[in-house]
Amino acid sequence: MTVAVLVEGLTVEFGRFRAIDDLSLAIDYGEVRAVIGPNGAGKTTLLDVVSGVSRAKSGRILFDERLELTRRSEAAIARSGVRRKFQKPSVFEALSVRDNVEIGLGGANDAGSKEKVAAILETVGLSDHADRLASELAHGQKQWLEIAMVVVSEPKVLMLDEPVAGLTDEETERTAALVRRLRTPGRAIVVVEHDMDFVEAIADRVTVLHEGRTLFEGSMARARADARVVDVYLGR
Amino acid sequence: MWRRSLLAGLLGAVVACGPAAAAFDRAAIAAQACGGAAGMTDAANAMAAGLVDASADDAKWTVALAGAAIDRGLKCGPGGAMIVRSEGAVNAVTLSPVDGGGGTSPLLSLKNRPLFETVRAAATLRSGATADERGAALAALERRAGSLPPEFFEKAAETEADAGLKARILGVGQAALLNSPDMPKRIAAIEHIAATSDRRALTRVDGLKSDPAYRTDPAFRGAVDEGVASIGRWLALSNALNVFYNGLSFASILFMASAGLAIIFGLMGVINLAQGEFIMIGAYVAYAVQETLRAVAPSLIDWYLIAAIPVVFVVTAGIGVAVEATIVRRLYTRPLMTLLATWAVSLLLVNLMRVAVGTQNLQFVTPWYISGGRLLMGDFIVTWNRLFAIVFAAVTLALTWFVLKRTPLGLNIRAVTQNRAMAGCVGIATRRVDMMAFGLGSGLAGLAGLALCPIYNVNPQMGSNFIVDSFMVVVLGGVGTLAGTAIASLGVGQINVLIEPLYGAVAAKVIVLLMIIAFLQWRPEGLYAVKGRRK
Amino acid sequence: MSKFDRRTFLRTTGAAAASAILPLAAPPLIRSSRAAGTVKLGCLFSSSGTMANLEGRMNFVAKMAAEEINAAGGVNGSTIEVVTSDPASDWPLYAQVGRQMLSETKVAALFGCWTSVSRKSVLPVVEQNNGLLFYPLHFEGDENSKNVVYVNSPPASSVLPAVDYLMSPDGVEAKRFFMVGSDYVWPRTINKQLKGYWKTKGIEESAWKEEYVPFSFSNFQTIVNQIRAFADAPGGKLVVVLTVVGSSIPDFMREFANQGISSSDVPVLGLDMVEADLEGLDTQKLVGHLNCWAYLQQAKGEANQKFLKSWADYVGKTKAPFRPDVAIDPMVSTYDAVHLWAMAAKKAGSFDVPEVRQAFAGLSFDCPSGYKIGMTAENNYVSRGVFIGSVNASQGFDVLWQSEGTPKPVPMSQYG
Amino acid sequence: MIAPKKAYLARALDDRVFSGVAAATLLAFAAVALWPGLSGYRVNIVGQLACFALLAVALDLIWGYAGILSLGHGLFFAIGGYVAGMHLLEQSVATTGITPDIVQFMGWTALPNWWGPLGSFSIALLAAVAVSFAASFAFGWVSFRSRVGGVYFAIITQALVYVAMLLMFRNDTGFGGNNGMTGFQTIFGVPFQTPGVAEGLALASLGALGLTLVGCRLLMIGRFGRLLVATRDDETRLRSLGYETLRLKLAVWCLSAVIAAIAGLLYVPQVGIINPRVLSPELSLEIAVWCAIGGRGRLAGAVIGAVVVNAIKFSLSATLPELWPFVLSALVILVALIFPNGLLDIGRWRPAMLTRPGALQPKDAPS
Repeated sequence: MTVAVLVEGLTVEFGRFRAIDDLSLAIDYGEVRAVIGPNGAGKTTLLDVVSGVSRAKSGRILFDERLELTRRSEAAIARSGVRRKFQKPSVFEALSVRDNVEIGLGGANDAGSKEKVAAILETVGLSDHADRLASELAHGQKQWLEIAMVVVSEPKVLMLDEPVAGLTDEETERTAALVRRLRTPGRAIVVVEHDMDFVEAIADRVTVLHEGRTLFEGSMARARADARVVDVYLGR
Repeated sequence: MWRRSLLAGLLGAVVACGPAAAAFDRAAIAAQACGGAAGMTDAANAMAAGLVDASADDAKWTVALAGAAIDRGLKCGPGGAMIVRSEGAVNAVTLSPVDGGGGTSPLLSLKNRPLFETVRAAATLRSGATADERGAALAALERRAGSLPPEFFEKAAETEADAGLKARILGVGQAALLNSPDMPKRIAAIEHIAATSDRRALTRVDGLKSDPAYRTDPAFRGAVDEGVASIGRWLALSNALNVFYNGLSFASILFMASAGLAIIFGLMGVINLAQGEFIMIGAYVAYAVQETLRAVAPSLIDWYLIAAIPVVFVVTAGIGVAVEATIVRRLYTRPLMTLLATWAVSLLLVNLMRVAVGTQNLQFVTPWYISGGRLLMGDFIVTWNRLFAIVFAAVTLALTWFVLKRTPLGLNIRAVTQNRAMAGCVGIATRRVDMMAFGLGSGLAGLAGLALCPIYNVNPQMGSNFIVDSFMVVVLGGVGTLAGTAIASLGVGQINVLIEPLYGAVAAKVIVLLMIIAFLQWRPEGLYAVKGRRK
Repeated sequence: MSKFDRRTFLRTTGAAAASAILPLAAPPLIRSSRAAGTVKLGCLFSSSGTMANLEGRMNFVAKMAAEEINAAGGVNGSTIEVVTSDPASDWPLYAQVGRQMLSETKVAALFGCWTSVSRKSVLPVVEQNNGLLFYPLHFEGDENSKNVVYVNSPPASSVLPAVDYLMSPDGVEAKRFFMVGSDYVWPRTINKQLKGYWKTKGIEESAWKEEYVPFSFSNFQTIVNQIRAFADAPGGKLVVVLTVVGSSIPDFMREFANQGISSSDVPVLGLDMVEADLEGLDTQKLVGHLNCWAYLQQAKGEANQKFLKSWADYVGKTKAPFRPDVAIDPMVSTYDAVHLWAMAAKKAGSFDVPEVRQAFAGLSFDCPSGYKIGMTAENNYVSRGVFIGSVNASQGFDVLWQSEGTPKPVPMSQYG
Repeated sequence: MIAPKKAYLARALDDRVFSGVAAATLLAFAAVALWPGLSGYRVNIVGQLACFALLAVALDLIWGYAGILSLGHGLFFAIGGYVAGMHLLEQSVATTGITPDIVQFMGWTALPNWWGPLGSFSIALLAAVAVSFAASFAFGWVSFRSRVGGVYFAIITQALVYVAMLLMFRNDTGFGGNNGMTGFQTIFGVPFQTPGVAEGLALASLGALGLTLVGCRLLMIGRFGRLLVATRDDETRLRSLGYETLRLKLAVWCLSAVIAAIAGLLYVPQVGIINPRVLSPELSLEIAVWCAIGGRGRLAGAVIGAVVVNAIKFSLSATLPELWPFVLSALVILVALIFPNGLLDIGRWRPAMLTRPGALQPKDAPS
């Protein structure tokens, strides 16, 4: 089985601040990987670099073992099948829910597109709201809408940045169920999250970042037992 | 050359009077002075010739008569020439009081004005009460030494008591001997002239290359060549200094106009198009302070520029706070709307001022400390009004830097600039900081207006001249850095002044703006930028 | 798109439709009430924008002249009503307002424009509507429209005499010239004609320099540096011919004085410089610099005393935001223009443009300048006297020289 | 395939404000064409207003829909205007033989040779479109590629138009300097005084406005319009969904520039002068003001704003000139504080909102 995302010797700097420091990482198809760690550990920066929003100083990122991502534009990366949900819910507020998802589908306006949109709206539970403006949705619904927007194009790599931040317990559970449903053998899912129960519910493996480096990699249960992880992150 | 033609005329007058030239005929001179333009020329020439051997008393009289002619205090009535003074009219010959009624005041023609100015200065040199007075007169004569009889300076030096001044008089006298038949004196004159090293000196010495002596006399040629080379070197330096000074002066104006903007834009990302009008209001407040001083303490009126500093700051900062609280505050989430709203504010302020005060330029007193300038070296002149602006800008830069770096307000401003949300989380009242910063920025704009009143016209429209330039400076410097703004001002000022003599003022401005636009395409964050994660 | 209920729909659609056809259907914005007994004159002078300080006062002068004429019984049994406007120093707006005044307000004549460019923009409008524009500024000449009355002087009868004076032994025997102007048609044309004139006098091209600056340019440091350097170069006496306009004039003069150059070193002939430009300057250091106009406030004669008093009274009465004690040439030209029009209309016994124009020939008027100004059948130019003024210490101009009579105006320049 | 198209057109007229404005444009068109009692002056005013409305529509495309505020649209308007000026001069000289003023004060002997082809209207139209397209493409490509946006883009475009103004003010630049071009004698060989010329120009402007309105509306309710709105709301999001927003922005930017140029092309024959004043930053800013007052992002708002503001301006500058700047600034502040979606919000306004400013939240507040 091929590796979905392979990060090698990645370094990202903002001025003098080194956000990611010589990081290496491999994410397989079919797995849900959680990336956790304290604030400033470089989690969101990692997603930024993979999705092309930020540029790496050195190192490389291989998608599907064939595409080098660090030099590509955000749009090119997205079109190749790597999609990402932002930390702050980013939906197009002046457009309807349906329009939002349709835009997520990309240029393909083929016969099946209407059905695809309907299906994904059903999956995230927004079918009843399809014709409302996105700005009228509640916070949790916006999170799901954004997930629908990135998922509708059936990406091979799906990155979710804090998908349950600010959600109620009930909404968090629904989101966890949603993520589990999105998991397919041909897709890698990367989740950045602080909610450890949520992580435990969905993640196959976790990677703990600290000061831009990997501190730990393995199952959630082992992470909870790891002294260093407890020290820098979980213990607090 | 006009000076030489004057000289020729004067020499002619001297020759006509003969070497004796002793008789200083006041009555004749006064009569000539009332004889129309030609008569006035004769009067001036007669006085210049007579001053060589004139008594101190005659010299004093000459000062009075020439001064009266220059200041239009000379009056020609049926009873002859009179000098009108504030305390009453006197007979121009006897200086005894007369009835000043009737008659006309002749106006000096363009040609006669320099003659009378020279005569007055020469007479003052002979009769001035203090060494300072005589020194000033000598300085005025330096440029026109050639238009006086050569012996004048020797005589003046003889009677001069002050040793330093005496040497200077002799020096000026030597320079006047450039065309003397006596070769050593000519060479000495060349050396003396070369010591001034301005362009006029170059013209004079360089002109000697066509003198027959240049081909025949090696010593003379050597002196001329050496003089031309030496002047050329100093001239190049003084020109460079001029360019630098002009650039610095322009930069100081740019900096003053954009410093407030840099703070407001950097902190809030708000484009304040009314910034130019705060500058205008600052100047108007300075005017109000001047008028108040005129009414309350006329003796202090020269100091209105200093007295106005706190008033201007407080008033413009107050208006800024008011604008922030009523308009800008409600639009923080919509920066482009703020832009339009502040434009409307600027329109409103201009027109309020127009209706309330009128469109005419305000009349400012020009205190002695910002009036005129000083030739420092060669052609390098330092004008006091611009030096005032430069110093003012430097002090403003230092104080603003201090406020931003060393005071709690500055700390808060910097915190909010860097991360508004985080600053809010740690308990900084961001809205209050915004208001204070907007006030600070507006106050700085007001101070810019104050610094500009000795340089530019003050009228309701004045603010609009600065807006594009100052935005470009702020963006070029990098938003949110005062140092960036200062350096961008310096760069823009100097480049502008460098290009201007080559392609003209318009092209210079166009080129500089295009350079900035191109630079920003390449580096949108400006020279100095606070980098961070995007989005 | 936002949702609207039916009521809102009706209201907004109605408003939209109304605003679109408002200019069509609404009653005339300016009622062209041609009530018997009034005749309207239109003013095209800006009271906002860069020209406001200079042009603004003309509106008041025109009204003042109209009041004088009305007090003396009006014209042809009608009283004059002066309609003012604000073209906001925006040249196309002059054309717009001019068109409106001619075709909607039905004014009998227009008075206005300061800069040449505003005149050029109104010119097609008055020609197409066969109107009459009285233009009160001295200008670059080379124009001769039957729809414009050139109340002030073309260069041949104002600038050239002044330059002649400077070049003569009575003046300073000027040999070299530094021309500084605003970058537009008036300075460029004047300088072109001057250069042509100097060539006929055998002056070499190396004896002059030309610099142009944008409108409302203020930073004259470098240019004054250049003038100092040029003045000190060999070749004879230098004078500066200054054709910058508006706020650039005081800015230039201030920098000139601050760099220590006096009129006895390098005299400046400020062709557009008026008393209003000296407001706010320390003129002690500017004494002796020159301007040239067809009127100076110091002009002798009763007509001037009367004019100055009327202006002071008028400002006092109307609280006009201008100085009561300053009168400039274009004010007098505007004043003359209104009187000339009234005389022509009276002579023609009509307000119709062709008849009024016919009546111009042979008119003469006692101008406040002390000259009897007049018009001939040859063209629409007015012959006027010429003054050279010299800046005095009290922000005014003394009369340094004035012409013997009123030279015949030459519309088309023969130089360049 | 005909049925869906019809539905599409119906959707375009779905918005009632828009259909109101379209109807008003049609009404004005009919009035100018059929109502003989209309004075030439008023016809001219209507024609000018239509040009301003067209200009406002152009700005609304990029500001209202794509969220990019240009404070330099006067540049494109001027490109059209100057091309029209050159066309009219060439063509006037060809028909009447009268030497225009510009030749004399520029010190030429005849109009420059390279203006010659512009004497043909189709070439002039092509030139206006091509130059405005090339200029906007070059500037847009560089700016959008380096991701200059928001207030930066606004002030850089302002500086750009200011630079253009300074350049055109120079006589040496070769387009008449401060005077610009005036004294057009004929249009299509017909003298300007001829009855019907003013009507024809006004009809052309109204026609252009109507067609542009409907065309842009169709474009904006379609996929392209939705993507533009998405760009405005969250450009990074859109990019991360695989869209090259550079192309989107560049397309609408160039379209907007070309429409502005056409507005300028139609405007100049109606006012009879083109000079660098149209390049003043104030005019470009005023275009944004029209859009803001009418309400952004709905095309109809731009038309209403342009017409209302300019109608007030025209009437006040001849009757109560002192009042105009105060009215304008009050309007802008009112709109900024109380009606963020423009005057079209008046119907939704309630007195209670005075104490809760911002209750009429803009539907497109950028984050």
